[in-house]
Amino acid sequence: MPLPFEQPIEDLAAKIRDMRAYASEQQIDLTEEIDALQARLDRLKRDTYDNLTRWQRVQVARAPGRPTGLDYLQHAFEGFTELHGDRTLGDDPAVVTGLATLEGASVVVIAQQKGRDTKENIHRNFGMSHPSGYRKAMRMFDLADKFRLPVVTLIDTPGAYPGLAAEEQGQAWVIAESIRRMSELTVPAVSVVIGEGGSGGALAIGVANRVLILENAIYSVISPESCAAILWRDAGEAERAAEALKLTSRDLVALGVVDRVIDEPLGGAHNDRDTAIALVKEALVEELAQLTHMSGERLRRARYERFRALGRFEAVA
Amino acid sequence: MPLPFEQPIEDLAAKIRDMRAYASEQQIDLTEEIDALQARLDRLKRDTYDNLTRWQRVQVARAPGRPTGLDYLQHAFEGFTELHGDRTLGDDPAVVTGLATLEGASVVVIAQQKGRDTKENIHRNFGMSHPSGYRKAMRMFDLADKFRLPVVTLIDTPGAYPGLAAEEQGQAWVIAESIRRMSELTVPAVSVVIGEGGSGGALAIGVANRVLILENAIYSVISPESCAAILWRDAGEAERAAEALKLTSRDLVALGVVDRVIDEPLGGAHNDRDTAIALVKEALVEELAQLTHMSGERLRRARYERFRALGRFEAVA
Amino acid sequence: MALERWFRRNKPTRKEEDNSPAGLWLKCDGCHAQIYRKDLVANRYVCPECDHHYRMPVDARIDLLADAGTFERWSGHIQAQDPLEFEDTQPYTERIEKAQKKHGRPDAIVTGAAELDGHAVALVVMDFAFLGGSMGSVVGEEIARAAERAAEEGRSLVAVTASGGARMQEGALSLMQMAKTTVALGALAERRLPYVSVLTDPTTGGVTASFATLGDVIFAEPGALISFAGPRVIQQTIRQDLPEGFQRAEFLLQKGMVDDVVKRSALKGRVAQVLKLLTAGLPEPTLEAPRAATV
Amino acid sequence: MALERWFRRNKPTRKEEDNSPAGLWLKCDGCHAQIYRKDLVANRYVCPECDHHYRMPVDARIDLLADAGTFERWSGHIQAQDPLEFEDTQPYTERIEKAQKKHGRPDAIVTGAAELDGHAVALVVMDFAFLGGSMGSVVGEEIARAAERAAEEGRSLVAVTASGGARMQEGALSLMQMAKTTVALGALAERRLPYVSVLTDPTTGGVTASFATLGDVIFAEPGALISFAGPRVIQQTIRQDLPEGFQRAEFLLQKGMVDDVVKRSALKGRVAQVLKLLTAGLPEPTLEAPRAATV
Ligand SMILES: [Zn+2]
Ligand SMILES: [Zn+2]
Repeated sequence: MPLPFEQPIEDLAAKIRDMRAYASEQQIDLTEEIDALQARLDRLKRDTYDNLTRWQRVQVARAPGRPTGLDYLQHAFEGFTELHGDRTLGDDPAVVTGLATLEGASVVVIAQQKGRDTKENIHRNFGMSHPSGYRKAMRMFDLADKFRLPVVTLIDTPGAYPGLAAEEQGQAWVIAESIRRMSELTVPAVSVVIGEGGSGGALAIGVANRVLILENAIYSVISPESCAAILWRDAGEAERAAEALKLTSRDLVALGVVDRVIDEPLGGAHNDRDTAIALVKEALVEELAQLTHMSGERLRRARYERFRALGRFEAVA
Repeated sequence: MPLPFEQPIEDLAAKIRDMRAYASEQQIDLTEEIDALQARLDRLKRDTYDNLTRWQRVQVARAPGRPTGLDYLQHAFEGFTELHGDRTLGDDPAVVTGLATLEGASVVVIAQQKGRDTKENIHRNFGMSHPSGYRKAMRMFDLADKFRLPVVTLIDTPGAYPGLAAEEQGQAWVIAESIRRMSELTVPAVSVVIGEGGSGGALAIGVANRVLILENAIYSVISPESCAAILWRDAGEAERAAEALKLTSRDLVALGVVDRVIDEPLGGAHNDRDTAIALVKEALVEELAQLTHMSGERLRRARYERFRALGRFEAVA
Repeated sequence: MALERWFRRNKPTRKEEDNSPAGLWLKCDGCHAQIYRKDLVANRYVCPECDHHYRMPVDARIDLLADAGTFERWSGHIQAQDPLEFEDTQPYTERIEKAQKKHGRPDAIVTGAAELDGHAVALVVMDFAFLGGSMGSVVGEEIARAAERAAEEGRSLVAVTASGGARMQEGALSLMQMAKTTVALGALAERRLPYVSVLTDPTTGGVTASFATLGDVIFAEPGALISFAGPRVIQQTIRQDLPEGFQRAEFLLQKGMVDDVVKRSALKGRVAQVLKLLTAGLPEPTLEAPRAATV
Repeated sequence: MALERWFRRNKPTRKEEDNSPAGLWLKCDGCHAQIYRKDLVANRYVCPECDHHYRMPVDARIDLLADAGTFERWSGHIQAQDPLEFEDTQPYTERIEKAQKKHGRPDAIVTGAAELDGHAVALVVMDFAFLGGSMGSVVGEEIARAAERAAEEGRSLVAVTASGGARMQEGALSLMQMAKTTVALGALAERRLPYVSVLTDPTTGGVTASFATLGDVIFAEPGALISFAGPRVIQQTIRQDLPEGFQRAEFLLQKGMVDDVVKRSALKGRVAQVLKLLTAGLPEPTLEAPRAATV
């Protein structure tokens, strides 16, 4: 099912399919007409995707069919072996962790995982982690430090789960701890926002040396819906909130919050998963190559400085 | 209420009290007779306490009125300030932790705590810790390392709690972790078995540079009752099991499991709490004074070697 | 008049800083007794009848914790920009300006040096009255600076939190203050300097999920609401009433999340006690050898 | 004949080592199907019908994990003393002697060097058949030696546990083996050598509460009972039935305590995969500078 703004593209694509079928059936040569339409389709796609509103990007970031954490773990990496459990509270399905290699190099991987269908979404709690998920991530940080394995985190969550049990188990405490623990890693760490970077629940595994984001992914202090509900007391104003929050990849580069945008294939990652996965892999390999030469202390210091520097303020006149 | 074997002592003491009262009432001089009886009482006490069977020592170790962890924290130390919670699972009342000074020096203290009456016993779960208690202890180990504070642990537990929730939260895992974490401390650590040293639940906070034990305390791989139930299928054989297990302070020194016995006042700690507390304090001050000159690495190494060396075996012929 | 001087000149009045109910007399939220306002203020904003802890103005908090005449303000030299050009019912710049005028400071925080029962500390006090104590770039920066300066000067850090969370109007930059404040605490840890965190009503969201809960020792004030997600959000999630006392200080003590719930009347003493104990550790291991050699 | 030679000479026969039900045919505990014994053994003591995992003799376990012909035994040179002169229904010395004769080894453990899919490992395999796999001084010492020797030789450690817990008959000395084995693992950690722990049926008590659960990665076999306190003890405590599957491997996976439940058929591959990934880390930080200088 196309996203709302994809409907004209889908309509035109359907028209071309029809025409091809007609031409073939009737054995008429419509090559020229079809080529023209195809060119128009390409232009339409480019025009559409180059000019997505922020709210439309939010929709792309959340689109069904967009590659999820596990899709990257299984296809951008080799030999992914999942390690379960935080040894304390449980095994949170909303966070998938383990070991893998990336172009032959061992890495620790941590991915927030939304469901790829309704059943999985319920199992994965829609990618909203409980404290156990962050504790599992922290166990992986320890493993990474001990065995000197670079860390790759893939961020895709509406946010940390706001529920009774999560609060009882110290959701705030564990996010804070995870931020601290990740900032202190003595191995290279790269994070990629692959879909939705939802607030503290995303940042908890996003304190990396390099923070990357897919072109149509978002990263925000609050969801547009919640923001609208607070500011205009109307979740329907989400579109307006999305604009105001400046939560797209380009916005975030401008703010210095992310370091690099990974382009998506034309039409978005959900329309060409393999290419998207390949592009993420390529970016990760490049980034890790830059970092593996740095000493543990330098990596840690660099992370300190990167996050210490974020923010905008001015002198009081 | 005296322990069974204390009855003759109590009877004789009562007789002396009677005689004094009679003498005073009747204005008769019975000084000589009373002195003689008093001397006999002293002898009886000494004979009794010098020759306690192992099972009798088990009873003394568990005697109501025997000073508990908190009694030491409040009276052997100054300025005890309790710190609560493990930041993860809860705040286990069976383990009391915090900061205090000992003759002016800051220390981290961790004490297993039995109740001093029925109500407190229920609250403290009879001194049987849940995983949360060990996690709290580990948080204190971290604090001790960070601020370079010596660690004192006071051991008094029938064992780690064997229950549903405890198993679900990884009782075995957390005991193992606590053993490891304590062994890796870079500050001096002294443990005192003040009452009942019950198996892994005791050892979890007993991996110290120096392990002390009160004269009538016990330390065992299994309770005499459970041991008897397994070996003779009769918990009533606990007395026999207590003998077999060699669980008294002198036995443990002979086995190399503990380093030093702290004498109790004649009649046992439960009959003279203040003196017992003073003796424990004195021993702790002495032991810590010996250790504070050692570097963190040496302390850690010494702990490794101390526990690495324990065990008895022989070459296969 | 330069804004900075304006900030410094104005002594906050009741209207600007004090969030307890107005009027000469008030009906206590806790016990419904009629209390004389002056008594409440004199009692550090704690109901003399039932011990209900009201929110407390920043300056009163500083008075509570700092030894008389020792507080030296560090904060106040920076103020918010508007990196997102954020506008909801009013532009962010206007919101800030109004709050600045009303509360007499550039943002929702005051930091400075003080003695606390003789212990050299850096004091960080959040101002819930200023845009809900929300943490944007300025709040984050002031906390990070305070932590780093404390580390340099060998001071312990004492932070008193009160915040609705991250400041939406600065978007992801606000979110990043969670990381910024957290990494800055590392500077203290490296020097083995204690950090005592005092959570007051309310401490929620991004502040709770960062520096506030990273104290070596964490105290909470009685009855304080302390949470990651707010009660309303959770109610929407679970669609049922929350249990009595949920997310309150006492609940969190029971859940193992705070070291103790401490009454305001005892707070300074308890903080001082902990600072005393945590700063009296053994000498640094690296210093041992030379010291041993010279003694 | 010297006992040591006797241990080495005897090839264990079925009777001595194999705990699966006896007889040519057996009724499977899992599916109640009639299975031919030989099929069971050929299938690594896993029911070909329902995948029920039976306990496995030590030598079969070594065959399962070690590359053919690579296992070199380290253990077997020490045996138990009787430090407590312990006597219950029979003296401890007699118990040990009988078990030694029956099982053809000095105590409840075998350790040695091996290749595992080409990875240099130290293998530790516990023998539940030998006095319930109980851990006394010998078991503790063998594990500690294996860990230290692995560290020296740069081998990863793979431990396969099966134990009823500490060995009562050695009293507090058995208890101390929990600490001894744990500290010895530190030697591996210092050299960043992986330790993979494989928990098999049953692993309980002091073994679970020490080295068994300290694996960098922990696998468990399907259906294995893994606990601190045994089910009977807990039943006595709570005085009600235990939930279905309680303390079984799958339950522990769900509770976050193990990394995965791994079928015996996949075990070697999974262990090898983890060893490969954990031993391919970046060079030691201390080596970086000189390397950078010479490249
Ligand atoms: Zn009141
Ligand atoms: Zn079967």
